[in-house]
Amino acid sequence: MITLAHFLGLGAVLFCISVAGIFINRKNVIVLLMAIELMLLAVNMNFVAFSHFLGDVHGQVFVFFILTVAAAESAIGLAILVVLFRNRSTINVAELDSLKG
Amino acid sequence: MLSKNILLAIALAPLVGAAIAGLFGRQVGRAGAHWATILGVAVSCVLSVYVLKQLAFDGVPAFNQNIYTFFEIGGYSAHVGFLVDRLTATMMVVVTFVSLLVHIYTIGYMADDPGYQRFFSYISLFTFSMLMLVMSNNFLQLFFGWEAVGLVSYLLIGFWYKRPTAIFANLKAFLVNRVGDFGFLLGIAGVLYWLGTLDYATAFANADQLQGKTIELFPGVPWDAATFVCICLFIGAMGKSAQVPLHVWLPDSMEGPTPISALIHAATMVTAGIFMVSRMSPLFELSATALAFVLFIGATTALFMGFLGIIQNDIKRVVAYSTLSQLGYMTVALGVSAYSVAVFHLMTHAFFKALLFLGAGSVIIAMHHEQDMRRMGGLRKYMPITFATAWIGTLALVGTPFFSGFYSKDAIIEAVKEAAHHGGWVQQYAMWAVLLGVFVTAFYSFRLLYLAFHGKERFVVESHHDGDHHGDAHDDHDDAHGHHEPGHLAHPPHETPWVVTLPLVLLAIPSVVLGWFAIQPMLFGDWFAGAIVVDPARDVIARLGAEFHGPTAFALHGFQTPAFWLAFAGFAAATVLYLLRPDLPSRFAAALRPLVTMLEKKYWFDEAYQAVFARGSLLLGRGLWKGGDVAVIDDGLVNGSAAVVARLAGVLRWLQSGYLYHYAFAMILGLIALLGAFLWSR
Amino acid sequence: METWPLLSLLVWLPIVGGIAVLATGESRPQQARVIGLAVAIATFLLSLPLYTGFDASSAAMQFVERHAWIPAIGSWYHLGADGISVALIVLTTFCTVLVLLGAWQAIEDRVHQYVASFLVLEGLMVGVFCAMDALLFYVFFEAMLIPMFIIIGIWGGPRRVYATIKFFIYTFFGSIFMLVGLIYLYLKGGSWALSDLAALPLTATEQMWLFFAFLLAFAVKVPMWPVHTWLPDAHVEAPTGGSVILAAIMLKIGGYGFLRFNLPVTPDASHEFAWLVIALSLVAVIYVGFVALVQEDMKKLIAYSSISHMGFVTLGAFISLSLVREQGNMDAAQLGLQGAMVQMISHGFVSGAMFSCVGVLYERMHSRMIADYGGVANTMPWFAALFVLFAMANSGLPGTSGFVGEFMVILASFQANPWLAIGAGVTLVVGAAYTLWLVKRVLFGAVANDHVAQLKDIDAREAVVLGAFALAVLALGIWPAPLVELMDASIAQLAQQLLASKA
Amino acid sequence: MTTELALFYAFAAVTVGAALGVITVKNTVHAALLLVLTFFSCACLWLLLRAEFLAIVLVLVYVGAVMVLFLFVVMMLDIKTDSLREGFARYLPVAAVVAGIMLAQMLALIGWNAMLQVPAPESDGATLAGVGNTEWLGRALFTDYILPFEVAAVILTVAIVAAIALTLRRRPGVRHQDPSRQVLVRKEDRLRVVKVATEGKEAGK
Repeated sequence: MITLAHFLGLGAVLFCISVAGIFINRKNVIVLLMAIELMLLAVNMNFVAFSHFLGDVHGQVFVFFILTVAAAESAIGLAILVVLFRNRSTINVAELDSLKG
Repeated sequence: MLSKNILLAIALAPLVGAAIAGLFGRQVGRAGAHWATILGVAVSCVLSVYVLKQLAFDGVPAFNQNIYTFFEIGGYSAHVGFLVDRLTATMMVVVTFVSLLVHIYTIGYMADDPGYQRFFSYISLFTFSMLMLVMSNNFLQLFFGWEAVGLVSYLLIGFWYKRPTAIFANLKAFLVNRVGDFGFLLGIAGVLYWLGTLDYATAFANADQLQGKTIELFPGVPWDAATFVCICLFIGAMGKSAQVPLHVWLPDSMEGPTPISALIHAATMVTAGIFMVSRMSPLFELSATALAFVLFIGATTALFMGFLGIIQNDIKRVVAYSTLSQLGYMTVALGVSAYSVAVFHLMTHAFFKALLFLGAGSVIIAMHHEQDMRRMGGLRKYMPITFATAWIGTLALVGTPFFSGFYSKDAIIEAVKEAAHHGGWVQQYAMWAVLLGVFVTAFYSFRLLYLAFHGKERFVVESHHDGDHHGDAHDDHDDAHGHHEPGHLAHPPHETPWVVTLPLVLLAIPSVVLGWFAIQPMLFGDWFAGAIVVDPARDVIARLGAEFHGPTAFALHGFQTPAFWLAFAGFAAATVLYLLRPDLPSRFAAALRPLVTMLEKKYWFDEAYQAVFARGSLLLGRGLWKGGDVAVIDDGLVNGSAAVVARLAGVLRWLQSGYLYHYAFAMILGLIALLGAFLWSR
Repeated sequence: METWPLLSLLVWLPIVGGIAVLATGESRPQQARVIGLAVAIATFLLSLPLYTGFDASSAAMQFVERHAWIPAIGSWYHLGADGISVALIVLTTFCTVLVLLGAWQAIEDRVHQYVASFLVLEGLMVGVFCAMDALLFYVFFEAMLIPMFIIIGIWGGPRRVYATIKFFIYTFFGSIFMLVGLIYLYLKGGSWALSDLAALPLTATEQMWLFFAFLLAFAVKVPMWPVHTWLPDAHVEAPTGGSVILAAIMLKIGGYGFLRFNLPVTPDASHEFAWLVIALSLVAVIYVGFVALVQEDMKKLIAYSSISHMGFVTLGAFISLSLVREQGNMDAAQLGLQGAMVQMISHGFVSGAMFSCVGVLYERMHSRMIADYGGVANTMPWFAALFVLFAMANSGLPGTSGFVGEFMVILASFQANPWLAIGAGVTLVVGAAYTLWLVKRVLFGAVANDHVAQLKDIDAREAVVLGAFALAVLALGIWPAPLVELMDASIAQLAQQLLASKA
Repeated sequence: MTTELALFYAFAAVTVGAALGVITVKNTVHAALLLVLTFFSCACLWLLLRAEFLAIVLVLVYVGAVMVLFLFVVMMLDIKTDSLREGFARYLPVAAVVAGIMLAQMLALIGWNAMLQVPAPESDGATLAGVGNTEWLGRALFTDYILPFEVAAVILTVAIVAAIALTLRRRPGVRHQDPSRQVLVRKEDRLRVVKVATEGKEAGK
């Protein structure tokens, strides 16, 4: 029998993997962005699972919006990244500290 | 009934004159300024005489009426109003008369001074202030006049504001007076507290309420309310009338032009304290302690300030110390409840001391603003009128029988003797002080006369200049006339113009005759009835009155008193030392070096005040500022708390590293904590 | 006239005028000055009916306007004036005119903004004095900081940033506690109206907390020792006009606050802690007096003298409590309160005039250091005459306004405790010492240097400014009765309020 | 074990494995490709949950657009991965511990055992409504959520504009066409009529 717990557990595992990813890839912005996508995926997973098991459409509606916003976010994030690389020739987070007082 | 309008005119006419001369001085010119002010004071003077005549001879009752309300709060009210009885009217006549003569004299004295209009404006303003003081019917206006004369005195001492000594002296005068006023104000506050009013008439009528009241400034030490109030009020008088130890400003005030030395620092303002105490006699009579205090201060001033006159070389300073000493006499009279005698001496002193000052001023004009008596001598042949009037003034001052000064001074001495019969050590001390003071007075007065008018000429007239220099220890004044070498004159001295000599002559007349006419009504008549109240138990004047058989008999009796012989001894000593054997004084001085030093240093009052009060308060101020305000409050509390915030912010800023992973880490930690909290709460 | 919303006009006319001046732009300074002055004069003229139309026999609020403002929290746009307010409002409008006239040439850049700041400030200060709603009061009270912050921060001296931030933080620090107190009162009583707050019963503990909250706010403003150190810095750095307004009016808001909040809202706590305020007042009078003595900067000296003089205001206000409560001496209490008020008005004139005088010198010499002057009387006789007059008023000479308030307070404090009068009386000597020593070093003596030798005496414009101050100083000193009568009923009512315990 | 459960475990294993790969592999391109795999398997899982529309959208939008974009960027930029991986080994234990704790907490919160008892519904909302998943979702989107939907559209537009605006740059010295200038060109700009004096026959003589 497949249950809600399976999906929620999977979501939790995905979320934790992405957290670990943020930790170990602290310098690489691209991987960081990917980890964030993973995180969103984990959340979406939960939404979809709840939507299915509770018979409620709102969960899926939310996933739809999250996908939209995530797409926009990664587009802009990558655009910033490109500009950044163009100006600084690096995407190493440790070196991006010119705003620090 | 006295007319309110006349009284208003008396007070305001000098004010109008002052305003014209002061505000429109440039427009009206020099002549306009002196005419406007002289006219104003003349109006005042004539009307004052008229008022006095009405009060004295027409039996008009005293005037006591409010002009307008100053403020009215709850049950308290303060007004501006006039109380004119014979005491006031006497003062008004003295003030306006001397003031008028000084105005006229000033035309000659200040003739070539650039601040001519300003000077006239000031002395008229002074006359107004003094009139407000004496005509007041309440404590508020008294205080107004009190401080206003102080202000004008301040302005006039510093009239030559380019002289460092003058602007030092005027600041000193104002501040020392302020110390007195501090006490005075407390006295007024006490009057309001215990008597509930600022009005003289009501306060005096309720004066009994002071009895039995006490004040505990220090727990367990109750002071009699009347004593407290009277001593506080008298502290005010000590400031204004230059009594020890608040006398230090008066000698320095000689930095001002001579006319104001005569008007303010001899005849009128400095006697305001005497007038005030006389006016407050209903209060002072309630406290024997306060009177003893007054007597002690007065006696000390009378004797010890007289000593200082002996060694002064500046002609004006001699007269100034003489004034201090005479003010001490008046205070002594107050201290033995002989208020009428004090006012009597005040009046005669106003005339002869103004005369002496103006005479000294006349000499100074003739000597081209040289004030050192060591560079004078033999002036009698150059300026006979000044010489004659100076002799008259001196004779009056030392108390030669039949001169006005004799009547008033001898009355004081007699009164003190009478009081000493029954009194304690203070009265005894006072008696010896005033008797010894007579000798001292005579000595320095004749010394002045001899040094200035008799003997050899100790100045050099430039035209037959022989290069002979005198000792130059004297600190010279850098006034407008100081372009000659000291002791050298461009022209021989000559008699001063009539505007100068006329006031001398006019002052000499009352200096001679006034005492003879006035002693009977003022001391033993009912001249001051209603104005001065004396407790019958210590009414020395009444006891003297029993032995009084007319002014002539009084004067003849004067020849037999020790006072006369002491004065004669003073005269004789001065004659020997300064006329016959001018070489002796320096030898005496050498022999008595420590004593002379003490006198030259004026008992070190100035040094002590300078060190303790002037330097002390500067040190205190600097300490409080740098130590309190800057170090503790600003650096410690204000900037300190700012620094703490900055440091805290520095710590917090370390948290805000700017690294994404730090934030992510913090977020995740938060998340773990949140999840933990959820778990824990289940 | 009755139907006109006079108070609203007085608040908003200058503010709107200020915005209009702002619109003239940078390039036409003369136009900005003329419009600004015209608005200020119009406001002053408008404030005169406030005095003439005021019924001095009544202690009730007059010229009342009341409109819903923020209904959700029960706050009203509620204006009204009693005698105390009227006196202070007229002082405000009067001083603003003179300030604008005085700064005619002193300010050269961003004139329109400068003029606008002063007009807006004027409106806000009038608002403080006539707000009858605590929240409205608070809004005006805080908003007032902004123009002053700008004035010091932009047109100030070299250390203006330090000074202006110190000024702002100090005042703001105090007033947030007041806001907390006001919110507490609102939550408890459900009304922001000052009259309701005064009638609200409060326990002793509540009163104590509220008292200290208000004390902090107003003590900073007055300013009382030891929260006074912002004032010398602010004065030294502020442009002349800023100093004048700061000393003449803004300090009065502290005293006004004491009379409006501390005394009526927390009478029992005020009584209990009166000793504290009185002690601090005496410290202000004596300690600060000595500090003033050693200042080398003219403005700093006058600033310290302001603190010293404002000590009389707090002294007069707080001795009234023990007089009323312990001795039942209503007359003396009124004397003290009146003294405090008269001292405030008088100090407005005197300190305004003193700062204007320093401004006159500063415009010519660009120095505030006493040591740079000497013998100014030689070259500027008329200025010297006026300066001496103001100095005398500052040292409390009878016949000038400076005397009246001090006299009343000293008389009243003697009745509370003679030691208080002795302490306060020290100012007679110390106050005269620092003021006249200043006069001596600046005005008198021989011409000190070439700069002094080239000084020009005051021109007609400056003569008008200083002359107006001089007239006010003399008028109040010679005949204070109209002012006293104006405030009499309000003060009497305040004294009554003090009598009734609220706990 | 039902087929569904077997499928779930299979896809879940792929998802988790691919996700672990994403965060650990050295090469960023590989990471992106592994992320694609994660998304794919996720989409399959969503199909199990009968969220057909979202599953397809996930593949289309993410795999088709976003991940391609990622790959573009990764390949376009000349990234030196060495410096970017410093501290990888050092932080691995920390990451493992933190992630482990969090996972344990989450699972505890989910209530693993209790949740296992919740059976899947007989039929989901779409079936109950008698429509397909897409229509079910569409109805909700275009009725209750019309406004957020429009806003989402605007956000996407803004994102497009912003991305272009950020990355657009004009390099000096690069030849390019300006269509608007081309369109606006006028005859006078290109053509100049010059009067030339005619050659007279006389002149030739």
